[in-house]
Amino acid sequence: MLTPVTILTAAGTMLVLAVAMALVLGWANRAFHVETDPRVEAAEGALPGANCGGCGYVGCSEYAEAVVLGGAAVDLCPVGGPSTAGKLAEIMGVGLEEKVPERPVVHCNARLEDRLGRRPYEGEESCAAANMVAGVQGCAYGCLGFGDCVAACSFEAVRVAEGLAEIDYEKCVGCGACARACPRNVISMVPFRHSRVVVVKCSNKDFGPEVKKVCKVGCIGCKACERAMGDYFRVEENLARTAPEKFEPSLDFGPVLEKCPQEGIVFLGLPGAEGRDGVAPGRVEVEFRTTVDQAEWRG
Amino acid sequence: MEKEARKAPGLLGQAWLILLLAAFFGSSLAGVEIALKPRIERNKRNETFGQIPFLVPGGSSQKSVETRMGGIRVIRVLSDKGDHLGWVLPASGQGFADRIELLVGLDRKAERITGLYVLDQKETPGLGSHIQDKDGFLRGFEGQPADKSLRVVKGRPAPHSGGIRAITGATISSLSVCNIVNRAVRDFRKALAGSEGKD
Amino acid sequence: MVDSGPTALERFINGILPENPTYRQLLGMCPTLAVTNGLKPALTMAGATAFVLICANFITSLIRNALKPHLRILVFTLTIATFVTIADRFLQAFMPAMSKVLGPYVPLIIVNCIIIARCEVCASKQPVGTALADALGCSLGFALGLASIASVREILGTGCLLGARVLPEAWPNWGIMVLPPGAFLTLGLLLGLVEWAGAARKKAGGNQG
Amino acid sequence: MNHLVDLLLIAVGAAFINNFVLHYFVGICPFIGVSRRVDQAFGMGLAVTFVVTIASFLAWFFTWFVTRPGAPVTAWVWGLFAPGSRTVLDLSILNYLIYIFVIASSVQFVEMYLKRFFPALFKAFGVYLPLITTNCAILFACLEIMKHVSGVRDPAAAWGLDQALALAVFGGLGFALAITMMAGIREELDLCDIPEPLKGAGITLLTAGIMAMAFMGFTGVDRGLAAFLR
Repeated sequence: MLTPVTILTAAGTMLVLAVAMALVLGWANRAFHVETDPRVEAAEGALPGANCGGCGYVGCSEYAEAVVLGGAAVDLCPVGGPSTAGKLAEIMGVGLEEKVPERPVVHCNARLEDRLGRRPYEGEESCAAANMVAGVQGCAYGCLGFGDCVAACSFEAVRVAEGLAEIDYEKCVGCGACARACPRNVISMVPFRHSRVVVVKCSNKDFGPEVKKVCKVGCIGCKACERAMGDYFRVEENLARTAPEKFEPSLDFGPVLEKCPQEGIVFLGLPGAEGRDGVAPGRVEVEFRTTVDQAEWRG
Repeated sequence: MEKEARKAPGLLGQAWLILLLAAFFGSSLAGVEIALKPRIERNKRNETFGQIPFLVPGGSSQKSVETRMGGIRVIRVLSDKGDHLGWVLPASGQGFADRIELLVGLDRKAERITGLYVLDQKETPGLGSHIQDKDGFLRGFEGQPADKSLRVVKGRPAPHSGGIRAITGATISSLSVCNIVNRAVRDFRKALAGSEGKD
Repeated sequence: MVDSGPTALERFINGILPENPTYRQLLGMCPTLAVTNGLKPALTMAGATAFVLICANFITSLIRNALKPHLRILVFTLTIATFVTIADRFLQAFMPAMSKVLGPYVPLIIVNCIIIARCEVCASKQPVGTALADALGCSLGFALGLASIASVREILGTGCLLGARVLPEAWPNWGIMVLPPGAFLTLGLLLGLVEWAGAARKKAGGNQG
Repeated sequence: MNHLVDLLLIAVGAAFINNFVLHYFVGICPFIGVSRRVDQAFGMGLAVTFVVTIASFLAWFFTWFVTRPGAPVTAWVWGLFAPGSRTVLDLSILNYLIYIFVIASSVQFVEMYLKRFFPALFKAFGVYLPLITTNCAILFACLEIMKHVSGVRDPAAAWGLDQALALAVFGGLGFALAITMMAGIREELDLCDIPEPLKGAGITLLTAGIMAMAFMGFTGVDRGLAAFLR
């Protein structure tokens, strides 16, 4: 007599509990229903979900909402790159105009041995801290080499070699974290219409003789490059600057390279990767790893 | 009409899988319960009754029976031939880290402690957990008089003098065990005296 | 949706080392820390978890088509809770000593992240064969994880393993290893070791690791 | 007075001595994963406390009225089938099923509630809210309640609703305390250089080990408190 009744009561209890919970949740589902635009979920699905902030919004859900409701540009996501921008444009039914990916460039070429007037520094191992100490390094503009940019990059694309920051363009996705992290703004985001671009790797704005006192490879503002290729180079505040958007692989930089007394001018971008000079968009494919993957917890 | 019917039980309709699973699992678990319950009961009983021969010399696990003496749960230990040899008294109290469950073996008149066994304890492993050593700490309780309360002694106590050798580094645990035994034995002796007066 | 769908063998191998639940995915931390003060309880827990994981994966992949997205978690937990109760009663009936040692951690298999993760990621999408292979792989991986931590803690804590004396008598037992803090320290260091070994292998032989 | 002392002992025990994370090892997954920033950790701690309180209330309710040996509701149902019979219908087998059912439903309810009334808080939790369901701390609290309600030999010592809620609330606060302290330490850890392989989970576990040692210092405090108050 006990067995069938126990089984029946057990099943009955669970059934009653299940019905009660289903009703409560069903009611709650209706009562607490929040009107959300289905396109926001679709947009969120299209985004990589890395919450890296490269688009300027706090996270991907924020950016998805901004795109759908706030009308933000569809191609702000540096990590997702053109493929995500395409999907977002599709969801929003908006045309996608050509967008050139930007990559960071380090405007300094001085390794440790090239820097003069370096004083011993025992403070905190971070550029932000070292930058506050007057005269920690002869040149007041150049890279300090304590790796704030390395810490900022969540894609392990920045490295400090012999005291100078270096970008690994294979891994870099262009989220701009390193540019923001550098206290001396040595790193700037430059549009890469091709796999390379020519840039002046120096940011020292003092006169020539002053520069010579503090650095062996700094730009002394002698205008040799401006005279050789006026439309691509021009010197402002004793520092040669370039116009990366005018760069064409066909341009010949031979004359400028010989005339320039310092080797300050250097090709930048993927070293000699042939056949990579096609039109910029979509060709810097990087094996994508979200910051979420690196979060310790996946349980 | 078809669309209407399906929408009506919207709430429960969606959750039919949950209801079915809940009922099915509930009943299958009840089946498991009925199948395994006797074995689990036997294990529980063995855990306590299995210790009887070690706690009261000559006591038999099968014959002894559980009774209540003045509101206290106790096991009347009978020998194989059925004559009453003594008692096994479950006792529990607060130890160093958590509760300690004990089984105290007493002789017929509850004048002498014939054995002690630790059912459950969560004392510090490696220190307090030594209260479980059969031929160490527990051996000290055998033969102790039940009328006097036991004391924890640092050195080597005289046999049957009510002194218990403390475990080095676990004085609180040893003290707790003694207090639990003292309290349980005192209450039981009072109940025994009360009922002896009666029957 | 994984279009080609990993083969059963691939899921099995993956579960053991490359995606080891304890060291690689950092899942199921609660039992890993709680029951590894001895090798015997650790293996019993691994056995119980394996039983529950295999049965739950089996049932989940059977009913995967009827699953409604928002009720998914509720169905998984119900299935897992049932099998855990069966395992718990089985332990109480046939291995009472172990059941007492493991105590509250047997029912805690219900909220063991490994099982729910496998149900969600693999079983609710793959056919029965792959799901079972994946369950087997993961439980072996979990058992490996538990056994490694439990043996370190038992040897250092009591000087012997499963009763057999490993370290010389003079070894001062590190009581801390059997206590809760020991669990954290051992797992932390072992994780570091595994990470270091993985990185070293990656640097040395390309990156199949 | 004695009852209040009992409540206080449960509260102090659950918050410090038998801290859910550092003593009983439950709730480790969020403890390692979420504790990167103090505000996020504290929010997680409060959410867990909130959910564990609801779940414990329902768990105590079902244990007391249905699955406890000799529970009123089961006795009433048994009376319908076999009036006046002496054998007791024992449904304690359903405990785990009911607890996890209650927990999953309450987390789902809290998720919908937050999404409707506190969208900012909901977005802050993101993926961590549904994963509270798989948080062992909540089920552990229900198991403790089960142990003290149906596992106790004499019914008088069984826990009432107030004791159950004391364990839930203070256990949750103990969890919040531990996770917030860990988050504070982790924020410091990000600044100092840690050997490469130990980064992330490794250093967190080592820190938690040292914290557990510190919390072991509380052992015996409740015994002293009890002796002092009683």
